[in-house]
Amino acid sequence: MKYAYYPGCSLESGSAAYDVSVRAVMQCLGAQLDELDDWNCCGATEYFTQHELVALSVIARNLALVDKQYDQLVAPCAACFLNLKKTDKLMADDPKLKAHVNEALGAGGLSYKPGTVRVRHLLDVLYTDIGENKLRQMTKRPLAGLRIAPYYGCQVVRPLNGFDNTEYPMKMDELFTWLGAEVVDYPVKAHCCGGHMTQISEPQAFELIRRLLQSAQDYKADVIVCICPMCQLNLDAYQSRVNSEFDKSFNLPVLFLTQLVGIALGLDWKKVGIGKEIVSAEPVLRQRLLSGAGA
Amino acid sequence: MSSASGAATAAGTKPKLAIYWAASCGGCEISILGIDTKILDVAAAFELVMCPCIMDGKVRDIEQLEDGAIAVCLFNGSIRNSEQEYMAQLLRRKSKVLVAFGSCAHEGCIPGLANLHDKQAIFENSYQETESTENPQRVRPQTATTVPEGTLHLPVFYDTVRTLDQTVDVDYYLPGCPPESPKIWEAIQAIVAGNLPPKGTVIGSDTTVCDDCKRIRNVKKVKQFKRTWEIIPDPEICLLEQGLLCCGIATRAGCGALCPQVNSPCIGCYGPNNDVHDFGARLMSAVASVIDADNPKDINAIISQGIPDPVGTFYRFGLAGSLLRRSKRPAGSDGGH
Amino acid sequence: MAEKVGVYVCHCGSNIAGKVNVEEVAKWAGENLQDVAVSRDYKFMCSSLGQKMIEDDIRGEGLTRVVVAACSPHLHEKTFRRACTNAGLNPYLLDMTNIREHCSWVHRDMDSATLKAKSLVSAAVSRVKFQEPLEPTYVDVNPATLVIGGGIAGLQATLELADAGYHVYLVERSPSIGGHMAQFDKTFPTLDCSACILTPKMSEAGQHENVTLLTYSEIESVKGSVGNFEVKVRKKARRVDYDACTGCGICIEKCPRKVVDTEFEAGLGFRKAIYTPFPQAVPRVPVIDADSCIWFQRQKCRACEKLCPTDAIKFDQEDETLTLNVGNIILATGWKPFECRDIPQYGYGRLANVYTSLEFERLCNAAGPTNGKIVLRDGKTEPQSVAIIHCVGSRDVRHNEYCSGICCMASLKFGHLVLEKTKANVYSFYIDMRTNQKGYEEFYQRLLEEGMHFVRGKVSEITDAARMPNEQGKLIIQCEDTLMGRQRRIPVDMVVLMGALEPQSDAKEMGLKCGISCSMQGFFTERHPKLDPVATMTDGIFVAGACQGPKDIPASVAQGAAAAARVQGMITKGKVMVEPVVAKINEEACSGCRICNNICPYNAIEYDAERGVSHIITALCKGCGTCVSACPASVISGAHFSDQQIDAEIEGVLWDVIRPKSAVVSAN
Amino acid sequence: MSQTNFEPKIVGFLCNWCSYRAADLAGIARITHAPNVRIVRVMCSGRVDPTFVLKALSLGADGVMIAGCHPGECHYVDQNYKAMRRYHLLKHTLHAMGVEPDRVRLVWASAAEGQQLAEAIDGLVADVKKLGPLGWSQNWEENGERLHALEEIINEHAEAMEVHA
Repeated sequence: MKYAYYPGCSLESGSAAYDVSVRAVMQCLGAQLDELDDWNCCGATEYFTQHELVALSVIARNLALVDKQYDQLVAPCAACFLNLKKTDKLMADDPKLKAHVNEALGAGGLSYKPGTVRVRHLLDVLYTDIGENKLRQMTKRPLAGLRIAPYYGCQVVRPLNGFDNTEYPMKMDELFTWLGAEVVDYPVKAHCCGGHMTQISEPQAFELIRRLLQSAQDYKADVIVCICPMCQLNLDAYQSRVNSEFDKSFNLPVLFLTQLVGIALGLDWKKVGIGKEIVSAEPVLRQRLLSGAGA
Repeated sequence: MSSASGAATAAGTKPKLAIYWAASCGGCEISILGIDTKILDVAAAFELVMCPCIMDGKVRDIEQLEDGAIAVCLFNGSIRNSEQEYMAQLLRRKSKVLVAFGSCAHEGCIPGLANLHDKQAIFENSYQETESTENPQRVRPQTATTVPEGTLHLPVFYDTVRTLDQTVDVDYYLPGCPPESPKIWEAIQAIVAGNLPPKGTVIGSDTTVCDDCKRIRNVKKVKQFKRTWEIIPDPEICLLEQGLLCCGIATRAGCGALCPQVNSPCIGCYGPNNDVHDFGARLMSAVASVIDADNPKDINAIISQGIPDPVGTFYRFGLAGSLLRRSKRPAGSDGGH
Repeated sequence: MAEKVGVYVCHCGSNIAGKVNVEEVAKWAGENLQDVAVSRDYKFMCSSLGQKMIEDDIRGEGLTRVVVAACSPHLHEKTFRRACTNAGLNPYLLDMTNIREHCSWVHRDMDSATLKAKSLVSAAVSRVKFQEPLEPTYVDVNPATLVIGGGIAGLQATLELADAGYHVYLVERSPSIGGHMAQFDKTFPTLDCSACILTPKMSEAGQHENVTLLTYSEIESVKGSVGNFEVKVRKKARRVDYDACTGCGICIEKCPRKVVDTEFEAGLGFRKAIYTPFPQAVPRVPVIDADSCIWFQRQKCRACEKLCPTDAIKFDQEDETLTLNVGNIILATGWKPFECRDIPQYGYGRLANVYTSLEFERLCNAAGPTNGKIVLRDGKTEPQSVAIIHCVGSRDVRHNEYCSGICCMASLKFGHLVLEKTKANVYSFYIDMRTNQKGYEEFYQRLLEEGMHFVRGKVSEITDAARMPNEQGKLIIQCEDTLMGRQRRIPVDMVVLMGALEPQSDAKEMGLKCGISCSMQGFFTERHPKLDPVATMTDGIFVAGACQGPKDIPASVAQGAAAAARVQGMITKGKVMVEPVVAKINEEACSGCRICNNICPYNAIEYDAERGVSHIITALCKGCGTCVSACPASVISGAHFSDQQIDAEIEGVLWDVIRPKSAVVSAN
Repeated sequence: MSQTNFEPKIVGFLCNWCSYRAADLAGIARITHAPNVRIVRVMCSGRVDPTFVLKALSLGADGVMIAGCHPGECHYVDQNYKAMRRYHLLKHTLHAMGVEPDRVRLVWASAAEGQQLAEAIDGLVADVKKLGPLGWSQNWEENGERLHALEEIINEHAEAMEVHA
C-alpha cells in the first residue's frame, strides 16, 4: 500500500499531534505515505468565498503535483479532503471549468485531468484498506474500558465522501470497537463545531461547542476523537471559555483519531503526540488503560 | 460461347481441369495432393490445363481456349491485384464451373485481414518500416517501368482485398483453410459424376464444428474470456465454457473438429454456416448473449479484457467477405472516382 | 412465382395527407416497387369502404400480399388482418407500416415526411414478399386458478372466483391468511375495525368448498403457459397434522418457549415456539418454529406432543411438494415495510421511543401487546406528545422516489387514535397532504378540527440531544417548517415513522418464475397502466394489490375483484389463441452447441442430450426472437420476423441509398 | 455532399413493446423530431442481430439506432440485457473497424417516453450530421489505376484472345 500524503497547513502547526500520529500509525501498519512535494494550502473555506476559480486552481495544483506512481492521495484533515475531492469532481463535471483551471495551472507548467487521483480521507484508508482483520491483529493494547465519543464534524460527511453515511456516519464508531473501546453512540457526532465562528461571533460559536461537549458528557464519554484539526481546536482550546461562559465544568480531552489508534497499536504515547492537547488526556488514559504501569 | 466439352462428354477428349492460385499461401494445393493416390484418378478423369503450382502453363494457352472450354476451375486465393482480377475474369469466361476453392477465394481468409489497412499503409510497412528493411531512397513498386525494350508492367496493388465472388460470378464454394482432403475428394467425385447441387451452394456440411466435437457441453455463461496461453483447458469440457473464445459454434463442420480435439479453440477457418450473412456478426451475437454481466461497465470490462483484437477474433478468415469488407479508410484517402 | 402485392396508402383524413403527399407515395410505389400489382390511396383505409377495397382487390386482382401504410399496427393491424381473412388471404401475409404516428404527426416538412413514407412503404413491400402464411393455435383453459398471497387483495380475488363456482388454490407463505390488514386496528377513513371486516372473509375462504388453502407454502416453480400452468408448491413442514388438529390451542398454552414475535407483533410482543400468528388465524392449525423449539435445539421437551389430545404433533414431518394444474394465476404478493434503520438520523433502533408504523398499529390494537394502550417502551408511561413523520423512505431520491400513497391517511388515522386514547398532543410532519379518495379529505378536515398539529416540512433529524430545559428527556424533532419559513425544534415523547411501502424483497424472483417483469422500483409491471391495470405482459398472469404498486385497502380489493373478473372471462371463453409468432429450431442442422439454452427466460428451449440437439417447446415460446439472433449457426428461425424478412426490410428502407450490386462489384 | 444540407439516413430497430410504442406516443403527442430515422419493428431488442446493423451500414445507412425497453422492464423479462451485451461487443468491433462510435446507438425508452425517444432521435441525427455521410461502399472502391491496369493487360493479350474468343 502506497499513498501520496497531503498533510495540510494545520498539521504543520497547531495540529502537529495529528501529523506525527498519522505517520507513526501508518508506518506501524505497513502503509507507505509519501508527502507531496511542494504542496500548498487547500484554501480551507475562505478562498471559496473570495473567488471560486482561484480557490479551485489553488487546490487543483496539489492534485496536479501528485506523481504518476501514486493513484491515491490521502488527507487526514476533513477540510483538505473535502476541498480536494470537490475540486476533482467539479472539474470532471464541468469541462469549461476544467479548461479554466488548467489554463491557470499551465502558468506553472502543470495540468490536471480529473479522475486521475483518487482523494481519500485517512479514516477511509484505515477503515477500508487496512481493515478490520489487520487492525484487530495488530492491536497490542486494547482500548477496553475507555469510552470514546467519535466526532466526525461536518466536512467529512458531505454527500460525495464515498465511504460513510452522510447523515449519521458510523465508520469511526466501528473502527474503535475493533480496537476494543466502548463507543458512545451520541446524537451530535456530525453536528457543526462552529468552525471559524469563534473569530466572528463568540456567543454563537461557544453555544455550538457547548452542545457537543454537553452531549458527549451526557453519554458519559471519557474522550472525544476528531478527524479534523478545526474541530479538535474548537473543542479543546475553547473548552475552558465555554466552561466559564456557561458555568460548566467540562473536562473532556479531545484527541485525534490516529492518536488513539496509535495507543491501541502499542506505540509510545509521546510518539503519537499525547500531551500536546490543552485538556490533558493523560489522567483519564492512565486511569482507564493502565493499572499503574507507565507508557 | 459454345457447348464445349463437359464432364461427361465423348471419350477421347478428357474434360479440362484448371487449378489456379491468386492471393494465397499454396496450402490449398498441398491439400489437393493430400488426396493421395486418388490424384491418379483425377489425372485419369481430367486433362489438367493449368496449375501454376506444379506445371508450367501459359496464360496465352488459356486465352486461346474457347469460352467455356474448361470443365472445372478450382480457384484458390483472394483478389488483391489487377493480375489476379484479370485471371479471375479470364478463368470465369473459359470455365463451365468455377469453384471458389478454400477460404481465401471464399471469404478472403488471412490475406483479407490486410483490409484493416490500405495500400499506402501496407507499402509503408513492407517497404519501409519493417526492421529488416533498408530503403533510404523510399523506393516503391512501380506499375510501369520503361526499359530500352519497351515498358514493363507490374500488377496494380489494390487497397482492398476481394473475394472471388466479389469479383466474378462463382458457381460453388469449397470452404476451409485449407479444405480438408477428404472433402476435396468428395467434391471432385460429385463433379465427375455430374451430381452437382444448385448453383451458389457451399459444398459441405450444414452443421457446425460442435457437431463433430466430442467435448461435454453445458449451459453457457462466460464471466471472463481467456487467451489460449492463460489456461490449460480441461480436455473433456466445452472450451467456450472454459472461457476460450472457440469459434466452433459458428463455424461450418467439415474439418472433424481438429483443433478442439487437441485442446485448441476453433478459429473459424471453415467459415459460416448456411444462411449466415456475416460470420463475425453471428459469432459476436452468440458470444455476447452468454456474457455473464448485466451492466455496461462490467460487460465492457469483460469484453475489453478478454477480446483485445475483435476483428482478428471474429473476422480472422472472413473480413474481406463480410458485410463491411474492410475497415473505414481515413478521410481523404485515395478511394473512388 | 412472383408475388402480387397490393399497396394501400391511407390519408387518415388530413392526419396523414396533411404532411405526406399520399397520392404521390401510392403512385410511386405502383410504378417503382417490384411486384406491386395494385397501389391505391384512400381517405380512411380503416373504414368499411377502405377494407372492402382491399377485400375486392384480393379477390379481383388475385393479390397474394397486402401492405397498408396508415397508423400504428398497434391500432389497426387486427382490422386489416380481418379484412385479409374475409377475402381468403392468410392474415399473416399483411404488413402494416406506420406513416402517421411515426411520420406525418412528427415531421414538419412535407418533402422529408413524404420521402420517409416512401421508405417505409418500400420496406413493407420488400418484407411482405417473404412473409409466410401462419395459423394461430388454440388451447383449452383449465378452469382452476392459483392465487398467490392471502392478503386482502388475494382473498378478494379468491372469494370472487370461488363464489362464481371455480376452484381456487390460495397459496400463502405465512402460517395464516390475512396479510398486513390483520395487523391493523382501525381502517381509514371510516374507522371500521379491521378485524371485524377481515375475519369473516378469512373464515369464508377457509371453509369454502371451492378453495384449497395452502398456507405456510411457497411457490417453487411455474411452468407452462396461459390455460395450462403447472405450478410446484412447497408446503413447509408445520410439524402439526393438518387434519388431526382441532385448533384447541393446548399446545400453544403449554409450550414453555417464548420468543419475540417479529412478524405479526412487529417485535413488540411474544409468541410461543408452537404458534398461530394471531387468535383468529385461518387455518387455526399452529406451526412449530424449529429455530426456537426446544426439541429442535436441545432434543428435550416435546410437551406439546404429550399434551395434544388428538396426537396431531408430528416432529418428523417434512416439507412436501405439490403440483397444481391451473389455467390462470393471480399474483397478490403484497408489500414489505421500509427498513427505517436505513435513515439513521431518525434514530429508529437507537432511540427507544421511535416506532415504525406497523409497531404503532400493534400498539393501538386492542388485541395487541399493550391491549390497545398507547404507551412508551417502558410499557406504562402514556406519552404527552406524539410526532408522526410522513414520507420516511418515500418521495426521497436516496430511497424511493415514489409516493407510498397510504401514509398520509394512515397518519391521520394514528392521529385520531392518539387523540382518542390519550391526552397527548399530536404533530404530523408532512411534505404534502394527499387525501384524494372518497371521504379522505373530509377525514383530514376532521383531524384539523380534533386538534392535530400539522407541520409542513421534512424532518432533518430526531435527536435526544437537548438544548433547552424543556427538551430534557424528550425526543426533539428538528425540521424546517416551510409554511413559517424557519427551523423548528419540537420536543415529543414518542415518534412514529411512516415508512414507505416497498415491493417484497423476492418480487423479482417471483416475477422471473412467472415470466413477468418488475418496474425499476421492483413492483410488478401491468400490461397497461391505465387501460389494462391487472393483466401483465404474460397471458394468464394477473396482478392485484400492493405488489403492483402501493395501494390502500379499497384499491387492493378493487384490483382483487378486477383480476378475478379477468380470469372468469378467460374461463368462460374456454379457449385461448396462441400467436404463431414463435421460434423454431431446424433440428437436422442443430449442432447442440447450447448457446441458446440459457437465453430463454421462459425455459422454452430444451436440450435433448441423447440426440445432441436443442428444441423449442412451442407452447412456451413468446416469440421475442432473441434465440434466433443468438444462434451462431443460424438454424433457429423466427416466424413473422425471420432473417430474410428483416433483411428485406432493411434493404427496402434504404431504397434511396443502396447502390446496385453491379456498381460495387465490378464497376469503377 | 456538403455538410450543411446533409440529411443522414438512419435505420432504427425498435422493439414492439416499449420503444415502438414510445414512437407511437411521440406521434400522438405531436412531439416533432427529425425525419431521418426509418423504423424497422422487431418484437424485442434481443432480436437485433449485429448482422442487421452491419447490413444497414454496408448498404449505405449513415447511422443505426437500436431501442428497447429499459433494463429490468423488458417485455420478455430480461432479453434487453442480451441486446445490451451484443451492442457493447459490436461497438468494440466497430471501433476497431474505424466506425465512429456516435453512429450506432442503443437507447432505452419505455412506452411512456415519447419525449425521451424523440430527443434521442434528434440527438443521434445531430451527432451523425456532425460526422457527415458514411457512404460505406465507397470504402471498397479502388482508384482509377485499377481500370487502367486491367485495360493494359487486356490490350496486351488481345491478340491471343481475338483468335478464339
